[in-house]
Amino acid sequence: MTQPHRLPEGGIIDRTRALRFEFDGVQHEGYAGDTLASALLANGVHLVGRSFKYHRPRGIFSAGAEEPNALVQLSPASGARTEPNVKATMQALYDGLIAASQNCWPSVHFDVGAINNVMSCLMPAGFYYKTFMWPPTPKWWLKYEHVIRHAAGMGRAALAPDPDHYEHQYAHCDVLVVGGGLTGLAAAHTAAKAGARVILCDESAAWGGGVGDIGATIDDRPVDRWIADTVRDCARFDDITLLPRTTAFGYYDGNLVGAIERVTDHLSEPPAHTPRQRLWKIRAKSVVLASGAIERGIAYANNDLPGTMLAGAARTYARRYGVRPGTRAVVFTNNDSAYLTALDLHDAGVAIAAVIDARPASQLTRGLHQHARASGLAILPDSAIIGARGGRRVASVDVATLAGGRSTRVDCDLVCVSGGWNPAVHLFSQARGKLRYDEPLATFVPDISPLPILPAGAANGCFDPTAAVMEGRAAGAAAIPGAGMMASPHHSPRTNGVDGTALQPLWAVPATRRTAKRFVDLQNDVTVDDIALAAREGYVSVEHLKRYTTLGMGTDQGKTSNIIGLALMAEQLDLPIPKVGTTTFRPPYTPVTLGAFPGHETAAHVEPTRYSAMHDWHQEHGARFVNAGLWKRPHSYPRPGETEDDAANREARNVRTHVGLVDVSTLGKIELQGRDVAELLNRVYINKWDTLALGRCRYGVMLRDDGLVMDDGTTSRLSATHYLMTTTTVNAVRVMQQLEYLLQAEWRNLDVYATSVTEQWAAAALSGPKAREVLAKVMDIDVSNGAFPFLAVATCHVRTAQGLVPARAFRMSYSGELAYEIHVPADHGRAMWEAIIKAGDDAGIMPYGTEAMSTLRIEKGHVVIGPEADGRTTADDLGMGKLVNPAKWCIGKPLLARPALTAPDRWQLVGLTALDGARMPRAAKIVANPDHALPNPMLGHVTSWCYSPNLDAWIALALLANGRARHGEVLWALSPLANVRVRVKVGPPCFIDPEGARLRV
Amino acid sequence: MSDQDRIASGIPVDPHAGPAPLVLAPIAIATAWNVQGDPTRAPFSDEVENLFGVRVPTVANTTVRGGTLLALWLGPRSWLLVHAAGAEASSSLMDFEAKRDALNAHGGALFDVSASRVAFTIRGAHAATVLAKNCPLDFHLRAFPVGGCAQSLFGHVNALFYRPEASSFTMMVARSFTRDAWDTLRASAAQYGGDVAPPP
Amino acid sequence: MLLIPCPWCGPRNQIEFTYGGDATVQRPGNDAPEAAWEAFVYMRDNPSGPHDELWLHSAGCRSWFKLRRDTRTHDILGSARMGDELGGESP
Amino acid sequence: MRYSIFSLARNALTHHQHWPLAWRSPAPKPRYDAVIIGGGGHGLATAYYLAKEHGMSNIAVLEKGWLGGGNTGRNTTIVRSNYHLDPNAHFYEYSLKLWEGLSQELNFNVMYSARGVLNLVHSPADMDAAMRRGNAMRLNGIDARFLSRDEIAQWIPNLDCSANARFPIHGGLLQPRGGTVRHDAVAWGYARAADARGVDVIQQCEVTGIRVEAGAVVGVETTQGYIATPKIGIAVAGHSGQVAAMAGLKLPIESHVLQAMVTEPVKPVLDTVVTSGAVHFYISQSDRGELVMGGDLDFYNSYAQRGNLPIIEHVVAACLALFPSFGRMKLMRTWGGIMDMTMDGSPIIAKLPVNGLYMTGGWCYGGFKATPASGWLHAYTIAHDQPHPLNAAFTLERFAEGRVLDEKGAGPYPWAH
Ligand SMILES: Cc1cc2nc3c(=O)[nH]c(=O)nc-3n(C[C@H](O)[C@H](O)[C@H](O)COP(=O)(O)OP(=O)(O)OC[C@H]3O[C@@H](n4cnc5c(N)ncnc54)[C@H](O)[C@@H]3O)c2cc1C
Ligand SMILES: NC(=O)c1ccc[n+]([C@@H]2O[C@H](COP(=O)([O-])OP(=O)(O)OC[C@H]3O[C@@H](n4cnc5c(N)ncnc54)[C@H](O)[C@@H]3O)[C@@H](O)[C@H]2O)c1
Ligand SMILES: Cc1cc2nc3c(=O)[nH]c(=O)nc-3n(C[C@H](O)[C@H](O)[C@H](O)COP(=O)(O)O)c2cc1C
Ligand SMILES: [Zn+2]
Repeated sequence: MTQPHRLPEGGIIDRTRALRFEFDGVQHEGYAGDTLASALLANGVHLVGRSFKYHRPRGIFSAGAEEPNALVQLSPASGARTEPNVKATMQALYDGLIAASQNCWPSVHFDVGAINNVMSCLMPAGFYYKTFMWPPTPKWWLKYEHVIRHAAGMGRAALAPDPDHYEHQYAHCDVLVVGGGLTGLAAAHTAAKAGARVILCDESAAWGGGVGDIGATIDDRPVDRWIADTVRDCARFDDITLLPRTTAFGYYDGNLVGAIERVTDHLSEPPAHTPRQRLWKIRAKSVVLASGAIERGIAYANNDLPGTMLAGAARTYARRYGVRPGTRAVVFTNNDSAYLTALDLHDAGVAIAAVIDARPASQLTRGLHQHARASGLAILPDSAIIGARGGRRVASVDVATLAGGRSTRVDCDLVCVSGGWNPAVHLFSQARGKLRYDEPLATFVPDISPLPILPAGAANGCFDPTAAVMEGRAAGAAAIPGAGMMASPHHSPRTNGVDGTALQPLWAVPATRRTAKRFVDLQNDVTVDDIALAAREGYVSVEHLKRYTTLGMGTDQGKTSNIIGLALMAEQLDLPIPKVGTTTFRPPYTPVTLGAFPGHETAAHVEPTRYSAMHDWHQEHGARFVNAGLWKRPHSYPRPGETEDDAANREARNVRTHVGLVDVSTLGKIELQGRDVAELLNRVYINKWDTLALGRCRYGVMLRDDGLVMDDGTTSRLSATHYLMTTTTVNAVRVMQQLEYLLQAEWRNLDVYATSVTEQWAAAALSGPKAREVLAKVMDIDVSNGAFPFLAVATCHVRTAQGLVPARAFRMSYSGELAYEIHVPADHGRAMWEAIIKAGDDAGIMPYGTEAMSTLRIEKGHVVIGPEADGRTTADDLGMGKLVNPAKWCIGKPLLARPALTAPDRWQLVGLTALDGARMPRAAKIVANPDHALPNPMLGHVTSWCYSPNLDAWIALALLANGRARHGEVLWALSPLANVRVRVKVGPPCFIDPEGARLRV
Repeated sequence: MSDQDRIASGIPVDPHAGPAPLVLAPIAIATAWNVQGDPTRAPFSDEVENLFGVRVPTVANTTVRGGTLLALWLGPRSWLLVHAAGAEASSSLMDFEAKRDALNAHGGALFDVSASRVAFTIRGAHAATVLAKNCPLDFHLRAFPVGGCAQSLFGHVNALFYRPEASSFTMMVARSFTRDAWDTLRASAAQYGGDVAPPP
Repeated sequence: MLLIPCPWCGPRNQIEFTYGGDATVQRPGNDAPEAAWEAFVYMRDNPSGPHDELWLHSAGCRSWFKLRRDTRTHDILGSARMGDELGGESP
Repeated sequence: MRYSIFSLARNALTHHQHWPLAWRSPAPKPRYDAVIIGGGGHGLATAYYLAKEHGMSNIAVLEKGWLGGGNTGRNTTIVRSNYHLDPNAHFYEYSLKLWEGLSQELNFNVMYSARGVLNLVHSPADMDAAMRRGNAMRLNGIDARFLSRDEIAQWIPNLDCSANARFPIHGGLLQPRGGTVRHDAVAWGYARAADARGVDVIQQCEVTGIRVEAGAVVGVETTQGYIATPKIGIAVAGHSGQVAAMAGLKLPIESHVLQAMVTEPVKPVLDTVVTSGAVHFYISQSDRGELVMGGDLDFYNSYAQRGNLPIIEHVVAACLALFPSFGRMKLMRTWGGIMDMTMDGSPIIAKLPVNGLYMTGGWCYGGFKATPASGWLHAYTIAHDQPHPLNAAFTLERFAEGRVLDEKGAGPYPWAH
């Protein structure tokens, strides 16, 4: 029979919709509205997993996000959609769900790892710090570690890429209400009614909160109706957003709350195009924290047996899901709330073997206690469970009075425990809210926060439904803009719920046997004895306690255990609990899927990609691309049968012999206008600029404030007051920001305006001895040497298939050949490119990529910001000391004269030629003696190198200690990584046309 | 959208949205000029008015329409001049060099950035929601009124937003980032189906 | 996730901004002695508490401005346009 | 009591009732021969080596909170010596050698796991830089290998090695001896060993002032009273600037927040440390099974030990770009630590311009791996009143002199290192 433990009626499940699911290979059935946990319980499945350290059998402990035990592997571990460590208590059931227990082998019923439980006497808290140190080599620890790592961990990560997608959603509101229980609904409704923009979110699928105050009445209505009415009313407001299945997981600066919406996790078949989860970034003017409270247990021997459950959870299963979590229960409590469980279970037909109450009989006289007695329940006052018995499920408990004495055994298959309730203060604490220890509740409750976050209801220690609704309304009203956040933090009476009888703190029941395990942290197997051991050894700060024992470090982050642990530490130290304090609450409140954090910005979009206007042409013509910053640039254009290197060599040779065209659109371009542009240039470049004539351009070098080279480029004068500056691709943003800073902050009186035009202009460089004849065919100006000499600039047009296109032409050369740069508005980039390629057909034009460009510039000895100017070099190191104009100030100049920047052993730019016909190794280091014992002193390193097709030799640029004085020396270039050593000859960095004659033809 | 739908999908609804679910389409920018200068100096602002027939807006994140021109506030000393939607190319955005020189002579500057940006229109009931998936701006009508403009990010990419109507936005992104922004826009809009033009 | 009040655009998300460092270090005059430049380039008060700093609204109006922010709490204590003084007012 | 499997077994028989305190909690004496400020790994190691190597035992470590509660207790535990510049390479290599024997030296298992540190390279330019560094390491006598994309793909199958990835993997520089060390154990191990040599380790004792007379230190003001001492070693990481200011000094340091995060624990899926400079990301799997990840600074000065969402988003985005199969794992905890970022990204282990005042700091992202060598050299410098050759370059004066040690060439922008 399926669902043998389903009650005949009741609950929010939809009994008309049966869903099939599989757990550990067995088929079961549940109903729509079930969680996996409630469905398992309905089928009598209690053993669902094994614990982290001792591999002890574990069952379902809670009914919510605090679950430490019931973690399952969702979907078959071999699939791409498998998910480890899913809380059965939070996973909505869907048709076809498949789940399995974790951390056990071969099965949850017989688990080899349980050997750890037998050996547990050797494994107290922190045992690994004391052993595994022999034999004394790191190799041995690696071997021990291998075994330990395989025993640890829990579920299994997927092996295939996640097939689902995720997205972000920014949102803004006046009031964010976290938690849709009675308090949250009341707060949201009040704020929305007052006209505020409201967002209300709740971690669960249904509104109304965790405990389910079924039976209570609010505003003279049964609570269920009140909930339904309030939700419906709320939804009517224009400016409210209701977010079920959405966990507010973190509170960040500026009142921004991160929340995660599980959009399709409850569906067997997610709709196409719908994200699996959505990460909300909610900027709220104020936050009402109505996140409820979390129940805690009590430690006694074997309090981890399956069948042991928080009292509130047992009640939730019975009332909310219509499930009987056991057939014969004992209820163990130190406060009133568990009486509701006892009564509800009793109503549901569960035999209540006993209500074991730690409080004296004299306190158990109020309505609820009487009600329980009247219903025939046996109340054992002054008593406690001293131990539980059973194998894979609890079978009985031993009960004794707290004063000691003989114990009696009570048979049961369900133990419902309540040690009190802890307000869910996580977000409040993340918002720098201070906590206060509340004696009557024996827990920490919100005190004050400097930020606009208002705790209310159970989250504020108010456990009475009517009072919680009142607090919710007050908080909702106080949170609306202009209200001034006046809600006082504690305005309702604080009692432990229902009947107002005081709770009697009870953290752990004294052990009767030394070997008995009394668990505090169920997930991490931290016991009462572990806490005592930490205290004994001096790990007494809560933070040491946590790190030494791993208390609270599990996926539940100690939601049900932390307070017990620190209370026990306080007992050990004989200190009041507030003196011991809590560990830090950190985001996320409950674990958040990694995939949600990048949203769309993942895989190909993890960073944006920038494409030049000519990109498609390059692609159509066989270009191989490389990443250059965010840009894609053609590396080379291999022809059939060519390697990329062959192609680059051919392209480079062709530039020297014929003509080539390269896409240089990625260079940074900044236009400057105003009367004082020349003065600005004088201040940011090392060389002099007030002499730059109209229609001319010049090369410049910029320094950082510390005197080292920052960037280089050219600047052209387009009109009397209009200039164009180019920067390197990588530094474009940085240079623009620096100019803006200087103009806005430091030199406000300069009449200069700047804008980035990198995107505006597509640019190509045409170089080679035949460049002019090609250019002449497409330009509408005279490009003869006389009319358009070296370093000339013109505003002109290019003849393209789209007609005459406005252009700028620059006669400058990076390759060392006769060369021009042509810029056109980017929407004409491709037309310009095609026009030049077509015009160059007769001249043997070839497109070339960054690799050939690199070869050409290395041959020419041109430096690049990056390899040569590596952030540690001065202009003088690069052989450009003479550019520093002695007659004027510029950025970086004041610190240039420091001794270390002018020392004789500075690494200076040189050229190297590989001897013996050898190939230059990649990224080699330069040494004098390759056989020197290690460490072998390094004289410098190779910065850029290539095979020079034009010289038929491997050449390089290098930074070499005192390099300019070493021209002619023979040294060694070494790459131990590649196991290569090559003799190299030092020379000047320029290998081709040092006089620059070819530029000026 | 019924209340029920709204709750189920968790999407804030733009109450002023028109009937269309969502339309995405590239739009062409013919001419876009960036004017810069100090608006508190009369020679400059007078000259702008003289040249273009508009006084540039001095209130942040607003636009001014002058005849066929739309001037968008980009910064305290920077504006973008474009043809207003539907306007025929007019003479005011012609003769770049003369106008540049005139502004340079009056302590201002003029840059031609016509090809720098690519524009999209995002229109329909979900327009604001789709933008807010990737942009931290508040698109509520109270915070971002009709006729307003603002610069921010769309995903990783800098973007300029303009709101011509309650449920319609123009988004401009730098040209080299177009594909990235378009992919993000499409992915964010996919769940609403709707009318998506082919990529630019 | 800081909410940074751009003196021009109003409060905006931190991702629209670029940090520019300590706003209290004064750029020395051009002919200041080397030591002044060394202090300017390298030495920082690095206060724990209110810190005046530079930010650029890089994805917005491209204005540099000054922000006073408490480095212990990340609370924003005020912002000012370049050339204006930070008043310590609340934004 | 010596820790070993035998003592563990012996104590098991008595239900672990007899383990002694790992360290005492003494009240401060009025006077010490030296006081170390900061009970992180560096301060505790300094005290340990002062006692062990230099015979000083009348010394105290003053910690304002709990031992290891600073960056020692919140770092991503990566140790390596894969540096380019000589002074850094020699220093970190010395540290790595000390790590190799540290568990035995301290009789406390610090779990030095030499599982390898792999730096991925994603472009030809990356490859050049990585190989230049690897070649320098090898010539400095440090282990380094370059792995091809295929070798990496075989070794780490869940890494996306496809050629069309947004950041395609071109290869990687591996330091096989790099790896991880159990961070908390380092603080505890040094504390216990220093305590055993007579060092007073004093928690909840914040230094609030440094008394200087005639250009020399004479003592410290603390929340537990005044303590006289002729020598003070500062080892307070993110608070270096604050403490140095107590002696009237300004440092080339800014404090910035660096975040780290862990996922839920899973069975082993990653056997080495993987880092990527291009996407600013590093990851390893702890022995408990969590993936431990980190990335960039939050980019603005901060003393708040917490960060903001954008960096977390960025770190996770980088993670999933490299390891797409981790997409359904869940982030369990995030936190931050305060980094003392120097203007060149390299540390300062030096005499300060007040007599008797020394510091070890300026660790930026990477001071955990420096812990043993920093303590050793700081102790040496304090004991001899002059630096050892291994820390001779890590002076405070190097900035003014222009002898900066800028591995990345990023310039005097502390958040850029
Ligand atoms: C997220 C993160 C990841 C990191 N990852 C790595 C990594 O993978 N590898 C690596 O090598 N490094 C890493 N680091 C850096 C590394 O953690 C630190 O450099 C290193 O731990 C510094 O150690 P420390 O002992 O100097 O400082 P800390 O451990 O911070 O100790 C300094 C101590 O001084 C105390 N103190 C401060 N002021 C006072 C005072 N006035 N009086 C008394 N005591 C005071 C503090 O409370 C603190 O306990 C990381 C850092 C962070 C934050
Ligand atoms: N001792 C007791 O008797 C006791 C204890 C606790 C609660 N209660 C009941 O609680 C009622 C108070 O109602 P309430 O609304 O304050 O609490 P509640 O527990 O009913 O509701 C809190 C809601 O917040 C949600 N939540 C918690 N953290 C969240 C997060 N980070 N993000 C999104 N959602 C989150 C939970 O899913 C839950 O639905 C009282 O009426 C009382 O019956 C009683
Ligand atoms: C290497 C490493 C592993 C960690 N593993 C866990 C873990 O398994 N569970 C956990 O809750 N926290 C883990 N943490 C985080 C700590 O709980 C804690 O957040 C961190 O040490 C910073 O301290 P704080 O949050 O108390 O400020 C880990 C931290 C580090 C450095
Ligand atoms: Zn702005």
